[in-house]
Amino acid sequence: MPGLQIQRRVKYQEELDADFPRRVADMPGAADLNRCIQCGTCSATCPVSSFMDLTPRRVVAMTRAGFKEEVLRSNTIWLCASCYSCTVECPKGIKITDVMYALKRLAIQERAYPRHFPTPVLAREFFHKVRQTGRSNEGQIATVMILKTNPLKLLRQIPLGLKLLVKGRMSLWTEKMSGNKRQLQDLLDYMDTHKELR
Amino acid sequence: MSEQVPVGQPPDWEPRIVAFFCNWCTYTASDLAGVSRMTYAPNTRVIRVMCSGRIDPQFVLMALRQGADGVLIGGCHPGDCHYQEGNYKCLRRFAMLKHYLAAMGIDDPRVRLEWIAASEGDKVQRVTNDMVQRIKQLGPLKLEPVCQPGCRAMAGDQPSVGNRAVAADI
Amino acid sequence: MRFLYYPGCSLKSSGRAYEESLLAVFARLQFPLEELPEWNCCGATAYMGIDEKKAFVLAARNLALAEQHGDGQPVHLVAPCAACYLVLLKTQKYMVEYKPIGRAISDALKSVGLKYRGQVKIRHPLDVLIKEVGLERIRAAVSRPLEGMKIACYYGCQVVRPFAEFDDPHDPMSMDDLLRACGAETVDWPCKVRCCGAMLTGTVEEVGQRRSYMILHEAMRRGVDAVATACPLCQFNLECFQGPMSRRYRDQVEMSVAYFTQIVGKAMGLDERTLGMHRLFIPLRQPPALLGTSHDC
Amino acid sequence: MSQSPACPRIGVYVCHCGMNIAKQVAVEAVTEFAARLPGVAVARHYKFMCSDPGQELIQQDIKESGLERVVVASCSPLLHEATFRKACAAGGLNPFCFQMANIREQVAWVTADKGRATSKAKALIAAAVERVSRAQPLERKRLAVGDKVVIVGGGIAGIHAALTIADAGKKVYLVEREPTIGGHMAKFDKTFPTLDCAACILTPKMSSVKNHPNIELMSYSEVEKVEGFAGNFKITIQKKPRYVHEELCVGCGECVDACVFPKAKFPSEFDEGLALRKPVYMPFPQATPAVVVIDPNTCLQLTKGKCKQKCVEACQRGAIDLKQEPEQVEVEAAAVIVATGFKTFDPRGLPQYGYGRYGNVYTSLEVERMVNASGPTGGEVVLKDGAKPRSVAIIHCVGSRDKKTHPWCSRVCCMYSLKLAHLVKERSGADVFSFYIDMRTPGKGYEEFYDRLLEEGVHFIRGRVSHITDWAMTKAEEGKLVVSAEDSLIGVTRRIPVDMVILSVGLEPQPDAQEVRKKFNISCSQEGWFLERHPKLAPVATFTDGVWIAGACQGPKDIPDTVAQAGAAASEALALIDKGYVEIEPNTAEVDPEACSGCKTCLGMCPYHAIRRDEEKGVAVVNEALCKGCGTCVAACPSGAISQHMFTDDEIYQELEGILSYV
Repeated sequence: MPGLQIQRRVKYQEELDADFPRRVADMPGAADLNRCIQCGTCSATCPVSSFMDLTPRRVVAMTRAGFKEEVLRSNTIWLCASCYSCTVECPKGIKITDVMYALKRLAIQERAYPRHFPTPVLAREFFHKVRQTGRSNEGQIATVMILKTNPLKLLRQIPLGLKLLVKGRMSLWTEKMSGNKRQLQDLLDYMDTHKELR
Repeated sequence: MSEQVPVGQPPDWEPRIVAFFCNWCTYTASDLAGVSRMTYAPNTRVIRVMCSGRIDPQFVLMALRQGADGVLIGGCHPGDCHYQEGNYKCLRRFAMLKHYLAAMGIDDPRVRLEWIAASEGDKVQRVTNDMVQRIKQLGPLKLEPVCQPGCRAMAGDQPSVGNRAVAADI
Repeated sequence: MRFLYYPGCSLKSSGRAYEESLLAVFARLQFPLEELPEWNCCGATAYMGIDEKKAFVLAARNLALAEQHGDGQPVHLVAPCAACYLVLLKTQKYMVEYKPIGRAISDALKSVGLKYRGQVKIRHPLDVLIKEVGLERIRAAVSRPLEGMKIACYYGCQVVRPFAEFDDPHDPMSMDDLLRACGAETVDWPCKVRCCGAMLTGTVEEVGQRRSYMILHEAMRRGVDAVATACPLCQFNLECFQGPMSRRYRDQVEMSVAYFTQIVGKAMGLDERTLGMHRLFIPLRQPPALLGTSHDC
Repeated sequence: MSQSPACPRIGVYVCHCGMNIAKQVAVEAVTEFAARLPGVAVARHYKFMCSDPGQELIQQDIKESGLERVVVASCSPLLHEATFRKACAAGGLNPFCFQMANIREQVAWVTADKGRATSKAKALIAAAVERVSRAQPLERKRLAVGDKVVIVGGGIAGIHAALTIADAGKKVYLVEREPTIGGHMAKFDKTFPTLDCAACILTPKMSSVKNHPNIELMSYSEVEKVEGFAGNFKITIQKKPRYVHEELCVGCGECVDACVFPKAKFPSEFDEGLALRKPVYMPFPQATPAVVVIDPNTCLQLTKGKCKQKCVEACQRGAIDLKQEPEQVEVEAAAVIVATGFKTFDPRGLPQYGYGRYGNVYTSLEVERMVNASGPTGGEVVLKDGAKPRSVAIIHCVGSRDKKTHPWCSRVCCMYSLKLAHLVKERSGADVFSFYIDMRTPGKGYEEFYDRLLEEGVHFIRGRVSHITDWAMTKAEEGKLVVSAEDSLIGVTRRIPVDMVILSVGLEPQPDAQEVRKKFNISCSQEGWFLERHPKLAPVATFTDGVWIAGACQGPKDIPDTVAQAGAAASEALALIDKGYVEIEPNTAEVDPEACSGCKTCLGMCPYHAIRRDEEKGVAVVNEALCKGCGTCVAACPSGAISQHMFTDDEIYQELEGILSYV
C-alpha cells in the first residue's frame, strides 16, 4: 500500500508578513478590509470563484492575517473579472474588487505572478499602445499578448481574426487620437516622473 | 490645501474655542463621544446651558472678547428641541449675530452653529476637528484680548489688571 | 444642457455597430450627440491592474476636456461602453473620496494645463434614453413595433454596478422598459447582470467561455429570439465564440446577440446598414411577422 | 492667600475615576493648579469621588474647613451631579452651591495627548471654580403627582406593564392602535427555546387585561398629543372609528357571515396576507377586545357609499354604526410607558433573494403563521401549489448586519430560525438547510436548543447567501429554487436546490418612530430606536422625566427581555406614583419688576405660556410651576430684566472668564 501523502500545514507566526495587510489597506478602496466578518457573500456571488484556488473570502482573511506569499501567488487575483458583484453585495461595504486590484498591483511589483500569465502582459501592451496613440486597439493588443504568452494559440485564433476583419470589426491600423497627443504623453510622463504620486 | 502656519503666528499656537452646548442634545452627544472614546482636538471648552435658546449673542461676543478664537454653538435638530422651539430662537439670533460679526470683520468660520442630536457623538468629533482645522488656517483672532492664558491672578502670582471691569464695558 | 459623446476605443473597432446604431437612434430621436474632440482611451479595467493612478489620470483628462465644453454649466458625457462608463464614474468618485488620488490627478492635470472641477455628469445611453428622452418620445418614434419578438435583456456587469444610480444593480429594468416600448416582449431571466467572462475569454479561455456559454444556454432555454447587450465586450464574448463553445461543451449554441441600440433602431425602421447589422456574425433572428416588412425600409 | 471677604470658600475635588481620568490627565498637577485659583480653600484628588469615602471627604471639608462652595471634577454632570449634590446637602451645604467639571467624557476619554488633556482639564476646573463663586443657594419645589399611567402599545411589553401596574392598584390606560392587543407575539405558534405555545401563555394575559378593573383598554386608538410633565401629563387619545360599538358587540360573527361579499377576498393583516378576510372581520379568534372591526378601505358602504348593509341588519344588538366618527379622549397620567415595538424588515429591499418574484420565498413571519395551528394552513407547511416541501432553506440575517439595510444584529433571528427549522422539519419532514453568518445563542437554554437542532439533523451552513435563483445548472436544479452560498467552513461555494426559502428578516424601528418620539419628547438613536437614558444604568428611562420605554421599541429583543423591561418600566412608574411628588429643578426664570419695561417680548418666547403680563403693574410675571427652565426668555429680554436661576448671566460670564483666563 502506498504511503499516505502528508504535508505539514502549520503556519508559524514569523512566516507571516505583518506589514502586508497595512500595505494593502493603504491602497485606494482597500481600507475597509479589516471589517470583514467572513460571511462568504463575495465568494458566493462571484461568477468565477469556482475556479479559484482561494475563494475571495479566504483572500481577504489571509491578507488580513499576513499570508502574503499565498495570496500573491493565488490564481484568484488574476481570475477576478472586475464584475463588481462582490463589492455590491458585501454587507460590510468592503470594495473587494479594489482589494483585488491592489493585490494585482502588489503581485506585479513583487513579480509574484505565474510565468506566461497573460494579464500582466496584456496590461503592459495596452499601456504602450495608449501612450503611442492615445487609444487602444483590441485586435493588436490581443495578438501581441497571445504571441508573448502562448504563440501556439494564435493559430487557433486566425479564423476569428479574419472574420472580424471581414466584418470591419478589427483594423490593422490603430485609429489615433486627434489633436494634442503631446499633452497626453506629457501627462503620462508626469505620472512616471512623480513617483510620489503613486 | 496649504497647511503652512500663517505669518506672525507662533508655530505651536492652538486655537481656543468656546462651545455652548444644550443640555439635552449636544451636551449628551459630546458625552456619547466620550463614552465611545472618539478622540478629537482638545481645543473646545464646553459651557453647558439647558437650551440653545438660552444663548445670548452677547455670550458669543464676550467669548471672543475674552480671547476665544472661535465659538461653537450646539443645539438639537430643528423639530427636536427639548423645549419645543428654543433652537429656532437660537437660529434667529444666530443669523442676526452673523451679520454683526461680519460687520466687525470677524471671519465667518469662527462662529458656528451646528445641530447635533444626542445620538450623534461622531458629529461632535467631526465638527470639532473641522472647526479647529479651519480656525488654525485663519490664525489667532486679533481682538485685543482681555484674557490670555495666565492673565488672571492666582494665589502667589503677581496681581494682574482687573479685567472684570474691562469686560463689563462691552 | 450639452450632451457630449465619449465613444471609447472599442466602439471604433470591434463595437463599431454599437456606435453606428447608437448615433442613428439618437439622430432619429432628434437628440444629437457630439463626439468629444481629442478624447483618449479611458484607462479601462486592464490598466488598473498595473497602475491605477495612471488609469485615473487618463480618464480624468477626458473629463477635464469635456468640462471645457460646458462654459461653467454641467456637461453630460455619454459613455456607451460599460468599461469606459465605469472607469469614468470611478475616477470622478474616487477623486472626491480619496484625497491622495484627487490631489495626484489634479497635480498631473495641472502639469499639462488642465483642470477638472467635477462638473461632468457621466451617463449611459440607457440612462439618457429613459430619463432624458423618455419612453413617450421613443414610443412615438417606433414605426415598426417588434411584435412577437422575444428578447432577453443582458445588462452585463459594469453598467449598473457599482457606481451607476439610474437602475437597480440586481434587477435592472431600463433596457426592458425600452425594448417593451418598441413592442418587443422581454423575459424575466436570472442572467441580466451575471458576468459574461469579460477579459477572461482572452486570458483564461476555459473560465471565460464557460461564463458566456452558461448565459447563452439560459437564453436559449428561455426561448428568446435574441440577447440584447449594452457593452461591446459582452457582445463580443457572447457572439464571437459560439463556434468554439459548441465544440467545447458539446451543445449547439446559436443565438443572435445584438446591441440594444440596433434593436431599437430596427423598431424605428432604420435600415440594416445604418444600424451595422452587417457586422453581426449571427444575423438578428426575427419572428416571421417582422421579416416581411424589413425590406421596404 | 489674599482673599476678598465676598469671595466664598471653595473646595475642589479632582477624581481619578480609577485610571479612567488619571491615565490621561495629570490629576496631581491639576489639583495643585486648582489650589491656587482664587477662593479655593481646599483642593484634593481622590481615586473615586463618587464612592462613599469620596463623598465623605466633601462632607468632612464642608464641616471642618467651612466650605461654602464645592467643585467636583470628574465625569459628566448628567451621570453624577445628583450624587454630589446629595453629598453637599449631607454636609450641610445647599446642594446648588455646587458645580461639576466634566473631565472624563469631555477630556480624558476624547483627548489623545496627555499634556493637552491636562491643560483642558485645568481650564474646565477654573471655569467651574469661577462659576460656583457666583452660585446662589436655591430650593427645589415639590409638585404632587397623580396615580394613573398611560401605556402606549399593546404587545407583550405593554400588556405585562399594564398588568403589573394595575395589580399594584393603579389605574392604567392601555392604548393600542390595532383593533386588538397581542402584538407580534400573538402571531407566533411556539416560543423559543422551550417551545411553549405562544397563545397558551399570551391569551390568558390578554383576557386579564380586558377584565382587569384597573385597566381601561383603548384599542384601535392612537395618542394624539402629550402635554404637561412628569407626574401631571395630559394626554389626548384619538379613538379611530371601528364602525362597531365596542360595548354592544359580543363578537358573535353574524355580521361577518351576512356581509355582501360572499367570500373573504382581502388579505388578512394578522395572517400576513396568507389568508383572506372580509371587510368586516375579527382579526383572530382570541382577539382582545373580542369585537369585530370594519375596514374603511374595503367596505363597500365606506368606500363607494353604496351597499345593502346586510351586516347592520344581521346584528341583533345594533352594534354596527357605519357613521361612526373618530373620537377624542383626554386623560391625565402621572407616567407614560412607551412600548410601541418593532416592524420586520421588508425583504423586497433585497431583490437578490427573490421575495415577491418567486412564490415559494417566504418571510419568517409568514411561516410563523403557517406553522400556527390556527393559521391559514392549519399548521401545515406547504408550498404555493399545496404540496409539502422536501427541502427548505432558512436564511439568517436578512436585513441585519448589512451596511446597505441595517447594520445591527437583530438578536432574535438566530433563535427563531432554529425554532422554525425545528417546526418545519417536524411538520413537513423536509430537509432543512440553515445558512448563518454567526450562530448567536446567548441566553438561558439557547445554546442547548441549538444542540438539539444539530442533533435533529438540520444542515447548518456557515455562509451568507448571495442570491436565490431559478437558473438551473444541473438536472437536479430544474424547477427548484437554487440557493448560493459559500460554505465558509469548507471554503467551497455551494448551490443547494430547495423547494421553499424562509427569509429570517431582521427587526427595525416602527416606520412612525420619529413622529411618536416627538410626541413624547424622547430621543432616538441614529438607527431610529428609542434612546434610553443610560445604556447600562437607566435602560428603561428616557431623557424626559416620567416617560419610560419598554420592549423592542428600544432595540431588538426577545420575549423574556421584553417582559423584563416592561416589569422594570412598570416598577419605575410605580415608584414615581408612590413617592407622591416630583421635585422641580430650580432653574426657572424670574423677572425683576424694577427692570421690566413690560414690552411683552418674552411672552412670545415661552412655549409653555408660563409668562403673563401683570396688567396692573405693567410687568411680566413668570409662573414657576409652568416654567421648564430653558432660558429662552432670558436671552430675549431687551432690558435684561429676566434671569434664570442656576444659569444667570453673571454665572455664565464668570464661567467664560474662568474658561479662558488661566490656560
